[in-house]
This record gives sequence, structure tokens and C-alpha cells, in this order.
Amino acid sequence: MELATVIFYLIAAVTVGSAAMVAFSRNIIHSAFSLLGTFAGVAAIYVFLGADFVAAVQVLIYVGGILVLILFAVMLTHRITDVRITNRAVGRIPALAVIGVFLFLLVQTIRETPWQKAKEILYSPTTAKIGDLFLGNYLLPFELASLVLLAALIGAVVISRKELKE
Amino acid sequence: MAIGLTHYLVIGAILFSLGLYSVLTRRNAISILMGVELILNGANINYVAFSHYSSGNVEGQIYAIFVIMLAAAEAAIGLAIILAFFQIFHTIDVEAAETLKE
Amino acid sequence: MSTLVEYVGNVAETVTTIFEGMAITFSHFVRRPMTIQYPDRIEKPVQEMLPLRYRGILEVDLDICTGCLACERVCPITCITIGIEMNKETKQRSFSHFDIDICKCMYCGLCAEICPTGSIRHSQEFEGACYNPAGLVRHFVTEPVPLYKPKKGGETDAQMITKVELGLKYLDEFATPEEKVGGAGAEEG
Amino acid sequence: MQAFVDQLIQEGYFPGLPKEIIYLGAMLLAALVVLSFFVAPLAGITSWLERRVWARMQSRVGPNRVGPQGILQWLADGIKNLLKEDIIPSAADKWLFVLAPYIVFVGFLATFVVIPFGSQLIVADLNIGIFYLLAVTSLVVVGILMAGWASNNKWSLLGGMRSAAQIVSYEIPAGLAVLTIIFVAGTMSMQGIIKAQGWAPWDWFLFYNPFTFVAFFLYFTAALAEGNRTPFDIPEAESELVAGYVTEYSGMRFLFFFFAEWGNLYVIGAIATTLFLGGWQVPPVTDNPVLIGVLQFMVFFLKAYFWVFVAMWVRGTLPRVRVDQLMSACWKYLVPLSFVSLLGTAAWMVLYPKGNRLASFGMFLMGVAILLLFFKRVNYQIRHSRPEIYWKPYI
Amino acid sequence: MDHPIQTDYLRWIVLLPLVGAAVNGLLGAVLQKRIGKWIISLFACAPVLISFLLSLQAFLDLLALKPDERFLIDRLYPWLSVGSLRVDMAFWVDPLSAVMILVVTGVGGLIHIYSTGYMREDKSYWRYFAFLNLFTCAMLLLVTADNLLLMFVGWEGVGLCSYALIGFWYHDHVNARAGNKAFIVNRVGDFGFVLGVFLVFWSLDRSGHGTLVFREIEKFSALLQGQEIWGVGVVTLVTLFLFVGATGKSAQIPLHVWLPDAMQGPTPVSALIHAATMVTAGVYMVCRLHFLFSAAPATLAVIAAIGVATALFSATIALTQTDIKRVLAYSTVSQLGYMFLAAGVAAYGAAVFHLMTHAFFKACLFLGSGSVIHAMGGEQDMRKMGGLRRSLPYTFWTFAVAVLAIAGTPLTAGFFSKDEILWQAFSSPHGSPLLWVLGVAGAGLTAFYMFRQFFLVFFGECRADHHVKAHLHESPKAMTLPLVLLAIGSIAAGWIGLPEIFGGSRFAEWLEPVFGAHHEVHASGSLEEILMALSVAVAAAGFYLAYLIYYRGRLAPERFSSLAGGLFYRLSYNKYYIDEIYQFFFVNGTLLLARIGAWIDQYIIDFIVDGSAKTTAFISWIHGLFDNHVVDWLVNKIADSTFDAGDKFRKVQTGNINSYLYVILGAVVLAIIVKLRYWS
Repeated sequence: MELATVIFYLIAAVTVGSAAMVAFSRNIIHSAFSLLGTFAGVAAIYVFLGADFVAAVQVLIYVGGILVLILFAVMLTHRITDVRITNRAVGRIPALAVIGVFLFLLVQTIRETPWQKAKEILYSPTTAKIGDLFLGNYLLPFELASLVLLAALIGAVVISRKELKE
Repeated sequence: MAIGLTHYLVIGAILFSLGLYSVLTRRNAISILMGVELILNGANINYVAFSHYSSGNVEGQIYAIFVIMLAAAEAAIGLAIILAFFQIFHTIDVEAAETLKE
Repeated sequence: MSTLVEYVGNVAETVTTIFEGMAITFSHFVRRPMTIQYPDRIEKPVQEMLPLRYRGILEVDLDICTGCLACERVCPITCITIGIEMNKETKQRSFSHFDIDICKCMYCGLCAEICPTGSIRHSQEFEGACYNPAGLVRHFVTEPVPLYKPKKGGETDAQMITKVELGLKYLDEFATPEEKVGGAGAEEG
Repeated sequence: MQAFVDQLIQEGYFPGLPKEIIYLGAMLLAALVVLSFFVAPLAGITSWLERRVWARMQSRVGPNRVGPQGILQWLADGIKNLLKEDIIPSAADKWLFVLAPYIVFVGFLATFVVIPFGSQLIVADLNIGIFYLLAVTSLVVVGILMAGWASNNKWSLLGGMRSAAQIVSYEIPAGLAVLTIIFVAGTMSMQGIIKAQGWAPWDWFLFYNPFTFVAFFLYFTAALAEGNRTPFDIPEAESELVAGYVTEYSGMRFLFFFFAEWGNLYVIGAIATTLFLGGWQVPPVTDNPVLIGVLQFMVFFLKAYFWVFVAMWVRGTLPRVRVDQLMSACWKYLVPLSFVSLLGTAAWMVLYPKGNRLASFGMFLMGVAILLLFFKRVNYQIRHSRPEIYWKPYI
Repeated sequence: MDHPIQTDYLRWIVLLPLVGAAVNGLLGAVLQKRIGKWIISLFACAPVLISFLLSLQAFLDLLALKPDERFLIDRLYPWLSVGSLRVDMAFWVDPLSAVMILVVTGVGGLIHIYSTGYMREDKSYWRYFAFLNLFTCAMLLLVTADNLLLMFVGWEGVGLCSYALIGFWYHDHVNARAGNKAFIVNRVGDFGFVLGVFLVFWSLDRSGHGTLVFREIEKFSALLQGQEIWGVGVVTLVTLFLFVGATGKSAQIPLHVWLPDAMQGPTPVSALIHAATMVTAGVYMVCRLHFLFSAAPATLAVIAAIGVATALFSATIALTQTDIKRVLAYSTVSQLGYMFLAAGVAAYGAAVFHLMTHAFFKACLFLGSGSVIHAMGGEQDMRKMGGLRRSLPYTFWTFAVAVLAIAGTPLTAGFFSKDEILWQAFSSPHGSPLLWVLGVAGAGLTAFYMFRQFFLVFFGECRADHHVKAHLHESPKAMTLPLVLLAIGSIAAGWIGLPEIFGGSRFAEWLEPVFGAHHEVHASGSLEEILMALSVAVAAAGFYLAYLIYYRGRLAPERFSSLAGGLFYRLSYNKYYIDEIYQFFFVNGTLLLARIGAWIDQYIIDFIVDGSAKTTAFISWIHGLFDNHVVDWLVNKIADSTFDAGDKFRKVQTGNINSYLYVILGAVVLAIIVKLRYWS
């Protein structure tokens, strides 16, 4: 087996394993910190797929931004000095059953579908291309996204602001 | 078996399912949010994998970046809502938010 | 408008004050340190460089101690314990023990101040480290020592004269600060 | 580096071993060498130097006993820490407690991949180099939060959360300041950015235009905050929080945190050097490639280390800010100012697409003038307090 | 011609006023309060003046080129790209738009300067200048636009700004209504314009060359020939639609009603709208698309007819108006009629020439009247003026020059341009002697009413009351300086367009690359001289009549006003009751319809409803018994069971994400199963 294959399986194992931790852990803090493994693993997978810029974005935004936000939220809404913070889950068995069926079907679909193949698989720097596309064909979505971010910013501020009356 | 598109798609599917499981079973709003992040990551893997193996250009990555961006916005808004929720109900159990039901 | 002026003013103030502060610290950087290096890299032993009024570990010159117990009473933390017993045979009182626990001592100097003869005083010694806390209790009496009685008409023994004079000199230096001599104390007197 | 390993394989040094294993071994070996012979001494000596510099600024002497001038103090401290008992509090979350220092350390160490010590001395010249740097440093936040929470101690937790809030906030002005340089250089590759500058000071991006000049100080300030350095060291403010998120750590794990902190200081200097100060660019004095490599390394190292010194100097000068001051400084001052510098640089690029030599010269002269003014102030301070000038660096 | 010269300063001609508008509009209130009005004036006037200088630069650049290559273009960026429609944000300057930008920025700039004096006392100084700049920007956008769509943006922009400026003193209800009126009437025209634009694009696109760029439309305009919709040629239809737009913007019959009302705005605004900018937009548009209009003789005939009718019609109204500004307003409508007359006989050069000269003297007249109003403390009724020539020397002299010019006195600008139009109306292949006769009649009327106004205002005894008389004063420098400059322009502007017999027109030469060569002159030079002499004679007659009536007082005006029992006078005085007719037909018609509806509703339907209600009440009383005992039981039972069911089903609506997700997931799983099983 090639080294690359081994590393791929290793990364896949880390990713899926920590994702499973996120889903199954009884401690919400463990869930949250396990997200780190998932995000980092996914970033590594992007590197494998030749998407260097996306990988960096993934680390920067997911790890540096979203994960920290989630951790903050967890710590602000729990009695943090208690180590054993429970993370209640209900209806595990039916959920597992449904999800199992769903996953089986998804994998089945993935295997059966004849996916289109690219002419050649390139590993080249993508940053410039992405930049060109953002300011070219995808200018409108790009601007819209900036608008969405602005709206989200304002929304977050408005929602989390303390009401003066109460 | 050489690593190919299918492998990545399967990882994406697994992440998606785990996220879905998290969303389905959790009663804790933050846990649900974490499940959603897993789902988005699963979808993103698919985007980038297709971009790499199927189309051969970077448009898929552009979509992935858009998704990441929106995920950031969603996390910010979601957590703001959760904090507001916590201030009102003093818990973040989503079952508490049933006042609209009556 | 005024907000903007204030804003720019804040920034300018930050920059200039940091600039000045950095200059000051840099000027300190090229100065000679105040620290005296201990115990080596100095010309002579530290103890010799210390002034007479240095409050080092307490010591007692039993030869001129009158056993008045003033120090024991005045000590706020009772680190001085003095034992005096009467010798049945000679009808003389003598010290059975005179212990100072320098673990407790806080170097307030009250005992040295009140001592009539200057027998208890701060030495220049400050290295008290030892392996056992018990070692920090200084025993000044190994065998009973008679109390000192000032002779009428002055001392005759040359050895005693130097001791008494040393004690009085210490008292002058330590117990009566200069201000008292020339200032308030003189007026009261 | 890969070429070198390939060459070794070609010459038959490793008979019968699969190529991947050799690569793996070479990578691990290189990492070990770099870690133990560069990063560790660097962090250690930085810790020693900081104590010396700080002491001198406070008219003290500082550690000078272990080795000549106490230069081996860090080694003594390190060995002492290694030999200490490794305590894990019983109420702590054991796994996370153990994991946290490693995450911090990984976040710190991963930055060395793209730091260009010379035109050849770089592990990997990623085309997203500086972006990668910004990304991996955000790993540290998670590690710190993890440490803070896992210690199960309110001081640790407060320190961790303060630190995380601080780092997340200050990432914005730092990123914006970096962005101005990306604008000017037109690339994110570290080598590319350096190659866009010249060896002469007026070719540096620091003097490219007034906005990059400001951006440099904004970057440095924000980077100090990101590295939890005074005056932004509230996460480990010893007068408030004992030792912040490292309160419960001891021994080796404690060492890891401080390793990362002092090493980070050098990384900050290295990034500042790369972005603003012309990196390893040297005047064309020799053709000997080895000599040039050595020269480049020296130049880069000294430039970067100068900023480490400045950070120590700042620590000796400024008092710690309050939490609210910290946040308002970031959001009210650094962020708007870095936006201004970003937009200003963009406008400058429109006005002078090829740069403006005259402006660069002018900025350089201004920099020299500021420096002269500075030394004039220093001279004034020295004369003012009539101290004994003492140019001896050792004592 | 296919490779116009790319420049990068044309954008600033348009954008600088926008910058001024932005600064004044966004920061004006603060600046005015903190710094003072002078900074507003600076931000308002400087951009326009710089634009003027840039326009001059563009003009000189054009001049340096060979006549056939006189095109400058400034492409900013691709603006729209939808289907086959590609629209660039691009500004171009050819000889025609060069004339327009010079006029707009030049006259507009003078008006800006004038306004700094006129509006000095106004509280909303900054708002006024913000809109004025925006207006200038929109007009410049309109004339420099490279394509129809961009032109439409400017077109709407001037409409919007005119609305804002006419209703500038919106505290007064009348002013706000005047703004509304201008806006709504313009909308009617704009609708036609939009239809025209759509039709152009659609029919070009049908032929495979969908474009809105003027030069390309010109290139492909041959493709439109032969296309028909509803039996009418596409070209005719397009030009008619566009002309509807032009009538709206340029105040031609029947959409002229907004213009006189627009006098409610500040006087400089009237000057800007009526002299230099907005109303000329229609003429400009027709000239710009002359190749389309030339290809549609039917439309040309319509344009010429409407033009001459408007010219005459509004001249007759102007005869009797007493408001100083209204006279000028109707004179504007009338002069615009002349321009359309010229356009209608395919003499576009003459139209543009008149447009330009008209800009000078009409601006001068308006500003002069503004100066008068300023001096009179806001009084606008000419009957209360008189003898002002001594108090207002500058105003008097400049006004005199402008009146001479508009009346067509030989050697003034108005003479040359009007004469050119009349000559073209006579001699052009599309013209006819009838048009000429009507035109000359209009010229005579123009001379009459202008001199009437002139004499009423500046000569005779002052009829103002005591109070006003004491305060009569000449306006400040900022107001007189533009007047003087404009008066000079009123004389000088004509000399660049001398008629054939005096050595030929430089102006026509200048516009030649746009409009093509001169028409073949099919009448001799001497005929032109005779006609010219005739028209001068008619104008002189008009002057003499006015002189007799209003200066000498030899003839009482009542002798004319009482003709046919005062019918003509009342018709003219009341503007032919057009507003009332519109009110009656369109506004009241709508109201009447509503009333009829209401009546039907009230008497017929209500009766039926009431009747049936009573019947029903009776029947229900009978049913009541049955109802109470049988139906109620049933209904209650059903209601109860529904309630029970709802109670049970409510549990589905848990408000819980998880349970919803279960349902969604179940559906997805089912869908995948079905897909895999049955469609793979």
C-alpha cells in the first residue's frame, strides 16, 4: 500500500472518529473539542484534493472562528466548573436505525452512480484562479455573500444585545 | 484500491449522517448547531471532491468557500440566538422553546 | 467633528507616550544596575559594607545584659524568651536561657530600642539559612551566666568598658534617631 | 530538501527500504533536528534574554549564574521542569488537560514550515504562505481554551476565555495589516513577498507608502496581543489570575506552553521581517552560494530577533491594560485604522501602480528622522537623570 | 469611426457633479451648520465648472481630429449582460454630444453660480445644491450615454430631480403638486420611451443584432426596414414611441401641461430645466436617433406638425399671461416647438443650433426674471411691475439683449437659428410652405409677447406698492455676472451658424459627421433672402404692435382682448382650458366612473341584497326550529370530533426540530429507495 493511501486512511479515520465523538459523546465539551479533529481532518482532506486555499480557509474560519464561537457559547451557557456536563440525547435507537438506513442508501447511490470523470487531475495553486472567479463570474454571489455577512453581523449584535428594559 | 472520488464521497456521506444523527437526537441547541456544522463539512467535501475529480476546475471550491462563509454567518447568528434563548429560558434545551405551540 | 478630533488625539497621545516611555526604558537599559551582586563579584564581604544601623539578625551581648526583661515584654510577637533563676549558693541571679526565635522575628527593632544598655541589637548578619527550623532558634545561654550590674563610678575592666561603650554607641545610633536629638525631643526636654 | 533525500537514495545509502519510509524518516529527522537545535534553543535563549533585558531596564541584573552570563539558565530551567512531577489535578478533564499543550505547540510549530530564513532555507514555500500562517496560528486559541477549561479552575477558565477572545479579536487587525502587504506584493507566498522587496531599506514595504508604515505598527501591536504579550497579557495576568490558563500545569506541559509563547515571539518578528522589512534580502556582495546563504540567514535572523528585543522592551515599558481597554483598543482603534491603511494602500496602488520611489525615499528619511528623534529623547533622559552610563551588556 | 478613441476623462465630466451631489447630499447638512454656506457653494459649483473645462478639453480633442473620426469614448465597465443584451457603462462624445455637454455644463455652471446668490437665504441651501448637481449629472449622463439604456437612466434621473427641484419648497402644497404633475406627465412620456427602447432592441435582436448602442443601432438600422408589427413599419412605430417620450420630456402637445406649472420651483431651477437641460432632452434624443427618424417619413410629418402646432399654440397662450415666469415658460414650449419643427423636416442641425442659442437667451431671460423677482421681493405678476430699468441696470440690459435675441432681431443668435429653422421648413424635402407660414406667424407672436413682457416690466410707471418700491435693488455680483455672460452668449452664439448666404455655417460643418451632408438646396439664394426679410418683417410687426400697446399706450389691449366677445382672450388666458380638459376627462372621468360604480352598488346591488336578506330571514325563521334540534346536534358532533382530531394531530406540530427532521429524513430515504429501485 502506498504511503499516500495510508495517510489518507489515517486522516479519514481521524475525521470520522472525531465526528463520531461529536455525535455520540455524552459531554458537550468533548463534543465541541472533537470538532477540532473533524475540522482539521477535513482541511487535510482538502489538501489531498489539491485545494490548498480552501484548506487554509477551512482552518482559519472553522477552527479559528466557528469552533471558538461554539466553545464560547458552551462555556457561557453551562455551569462550566462542573466537568461532567451532560449532553442529553433522546431517541437514540430509532435515530440510529433511520440514519443507518440512510447512510446505507447514500453509499449505495455513491457506488452505483457513474460519476463524470475530469480529463486530467491537476495539482496546481488554486488561489489565483479562485480570486479571478470571485471577481469575475461569481462577482454577484460574492457581493451578495458580503451583504449576508454584514446582515449576519448586525443580526448577531441585535439579537445578543441586552434589552435595557428588562 | 486507489483513492478515488468514491472514498471522498463516502467520507462526506458519513460526516453528513453523523451530523444528521446529532441534529436528530440532541436536545441541546449547541449540539444541534455542531451537527449542522458536520453536515456542512460533509457537503463541502463533496463539492471539493467533485471539483477535483469530476469537473477539473475550481468552481466547486468556490462553492465550498461560499458554504464556509455562510457557515460562519450561521454560527454567529445561531449562537447569538442561543445566547438570547438562554437569557430568556435559562436553559438551552430546545424542548423548552415550545411556548409558540400553545 | 469633535469626536474625530478626540479620536485622532487619542491615537496621537498613545503614539507619543509610548515613544517617550520607550525612550525612558531604553535610557535605563544603558545605566548601571542598582543591584549589588551577592555574595561574589563585590570587593569585600557584604557584612562589612553594611551600616551599623542595618537590621540584621538579633544578637545579645549577655555580658552587659541587666536582665530587665524589657525586650521580652516589648516584643510584639514574643520571639524572645528569657529565663532567670536565683543561684541558691551565690545568691546571684543568672540567666538560665535567653532564646530568640529568628523564624518569628520581624526585625521591628523595638527590643533594641528599649534596651537600657544596648546589649540586644541587630547585627549585620543576614544569612540565616539552615536545614532545620529548630536551628533558627538562637540560644545565647549555654551555661548559666550572671546578670550584669553596672558598677557605681564606672567600669574598671578594660574589656567591659569597650563592651559598654559599644552598647551605648549602638543605642545612640539606633534608638535615638537624629530628629529626636535636635528637634522635638530637645524641646520636650 | 526532497532533492537532497532523492540524491541520497540515488547514491544508495538506504538499500532495500521503500521510498516512503525514507521520506517519512527524513521528515521526522529534519523535524527533530529543527526542533531540538533551532526551535528549542531559540525559545530558551529568548526566555533568558527577556529576563536579562527586562532586568536591565529595571536597573537589575537578571540571571547570570548558570553558564557565562547565565546563558544556560534556560537549560537549567528546562531540565528542572522536565524532572518535576507531572501533576494532573484530580478534578481536571484528564484527556483534554493532556492534549491542550500539544495543540498549542502544534499551532506554534506549524508556522515554521513557511518561515523563510533564506532564499533556499525554507521548508515549503506554499503559495498561500502568509494565509497558512494566519490559519495555523488560530489553532493556538483552541489549545488555550482547552487548557483553560480542562484545568477545572476558575482562573484557568477565565484566562483561557480572555485569551481566546483576545486572539480572535486581534486576528482581525493583524489580518488586515497583512492584507495591505498582500495587496502590494500581489502574492501570498512568503518568498514572493520577500522577492518583491529589495535589500535597501527604501525598498522595504515598511517604507512603501505611509499606509504600510502605519500597517506595520498595527500588525506588530496586534501580533503582540495575539501572542499574549505585555501590555496585552491579561490572560495570564499574575496579579489577577495567578497564571491564567497555565495555573494548573506543571513540569513538561508547563514547559510546552512557555516554549510556544517565547517561540511565538520569534515567529512574530519573523513575519514582520518577511512582510515589511525585506526578509533575507542582502546586498549583492558575494557570489559564493554558501556565503550568501549564511549571510541571508544572519540578516533574517537578526532582523527578526530585533523585534523580539522590541517586544521585551515594550514589556519593560508599558503597564498591562484592562480587559475593556484591550477590547476597545482593538475594535475602536486598531480595526478602523487598519481598514484605513488597507483602503489607503489600495488607493495608492491605483495612483501609483508601480509604486512611488520618491515616496519610499521620503518615508525612509522620515523613518531615519524618527529614529534620530528617538535617540535624542534617550539622550535627554540619560542626561536628565544623570545616571552612570554603562554600555557593558554583561555584568 | 469603428475605432473611436478611448479616453479616461469623459467619465469625470459626468461623475464630478455626482460627487458634488454626494458630498452635499450626505454631508451638506453638517457642513452647512459647521462651516458655512460657502463650502456648499464650493462643492456645488466647482465640479460643474471643472466639468465644463473637461468638456472644453473634449471639444478641443475632437477638433484636433479629422471630421470623420470625431469620436471619443470612455468605457468604464460592462454594466449588464443578460442574454444577448450587452450594455456597457460607457460615455462617448461626438460633435453632437460635445455641443450638448458644453451647453449643459456652461449654462448649467452659470446657473449654479447664479443660484449661490439667489438661494443665499434659503435654509435648505445644501439640499438645493445637492439636487441641482444631481440634476446636472443626470443630464450629462443623458447626453454622453453611449447607449439607449444608459440614456434612459439619465432620462429618468432628470425627471426625478426635476420633481425634487420643482417641489423644492414642498411646504407649500401647490409646489408639491406641481412637482407631482411634472413627474406624472413625464411618466406618460417615459412609458412611450421605454416601449420604443424595448421595440428597438426586440426588433434588432430578431434580426440577430440585438444592441442598444447608438453607433451599432445606426449600423444595423437598415435591418429594421421592412419589419412590420400590426401592419405598421417597425421604424415608424419605434420612432412614434420615442417621440411620445420626447413630447413628455420636451413639453410638446399634448404633454406640455407640466412645464408651466414647473415654474413653482426656484427660478434658477426653471432656468436650468427650461433653458439648458431637461426639456432639450427630447430634442437631443430625436437628433441622436436621427437615422431612425429619417427613415420614417410618417413620424417626421407628425413631429413637424406637432412642433409647429405647439409653437403657435403656446405662443398664443403666452400673449395674455401676466405671470412673468409663465410667459417665459410658454415661450419655452413655443421655442421647443420650433426645434421639433426643425427635427420634423429632418433639419437636425438646425434643431440643435436653435437648442444651443435658445439655451443662452432663455437662461438669460429666466435668470433675469429671477433677478427681477428677487428685487421685487418675490412678486411675479407683471401687472405690478414696471419702470424697473433704472433700478436694475444690469438686469435691464441683459434682459434686453435676450429679448432681442428671442424675438429674432437680425444679427442676434435667435435670428440665425430661427431663420435656419424657417428656411429648412420651407426648403427641406420634408418641409412645405405651410409650415413656413405658420412658423413665421409664431415668430411674430413671439416678438409681440416678449416685447410686451419687456415693456411691462422695465418701462412705464412702477406699479408696485410702496413697500416693494423702497427695497428695489440690483442683485449681487454672483447673479449679475452670469447674466452678463449669458447675454454675450445670446449674441455671439449665433455667429457660429451663419446661414448659407452669409458664408455658410460652421456649426453645420461641425455637426456634419453626425447628421450627414447638407440637404440639397432646391431654392435659390435669393429666395432665402426674401423669406428672411419676410420673417424679420413679421417679427418687426410684432415688436411694433407691442411698442404701440405697451410702451406708447396708443392702442388699448382691450381692443384685442374683446375680439369675438373676449372668446380668444379667455381661451388664451386660460391656456385653452387644457388643464381643465385633462381634469375633466382624465381625472374627473375616473372619478365619474367610480361614482357610477358607487351608485350601482348602493341602489341596485344593495336592493337585491337587502331584499334577499329579508326573504332569507323569513325562511330561516322557519328553518330555525329544524336547525336548532337536528342540525345543531349534527354540527356540534362534527365540531367536537374535529376538535378531537385536531387535538390528536397537534402532536405532530411539536415545534421540535428533531421530529420535523425525522419526517424530512424519512421522505428523503423513501425518495432514494424509489430512485434506486425503480429508475436506476
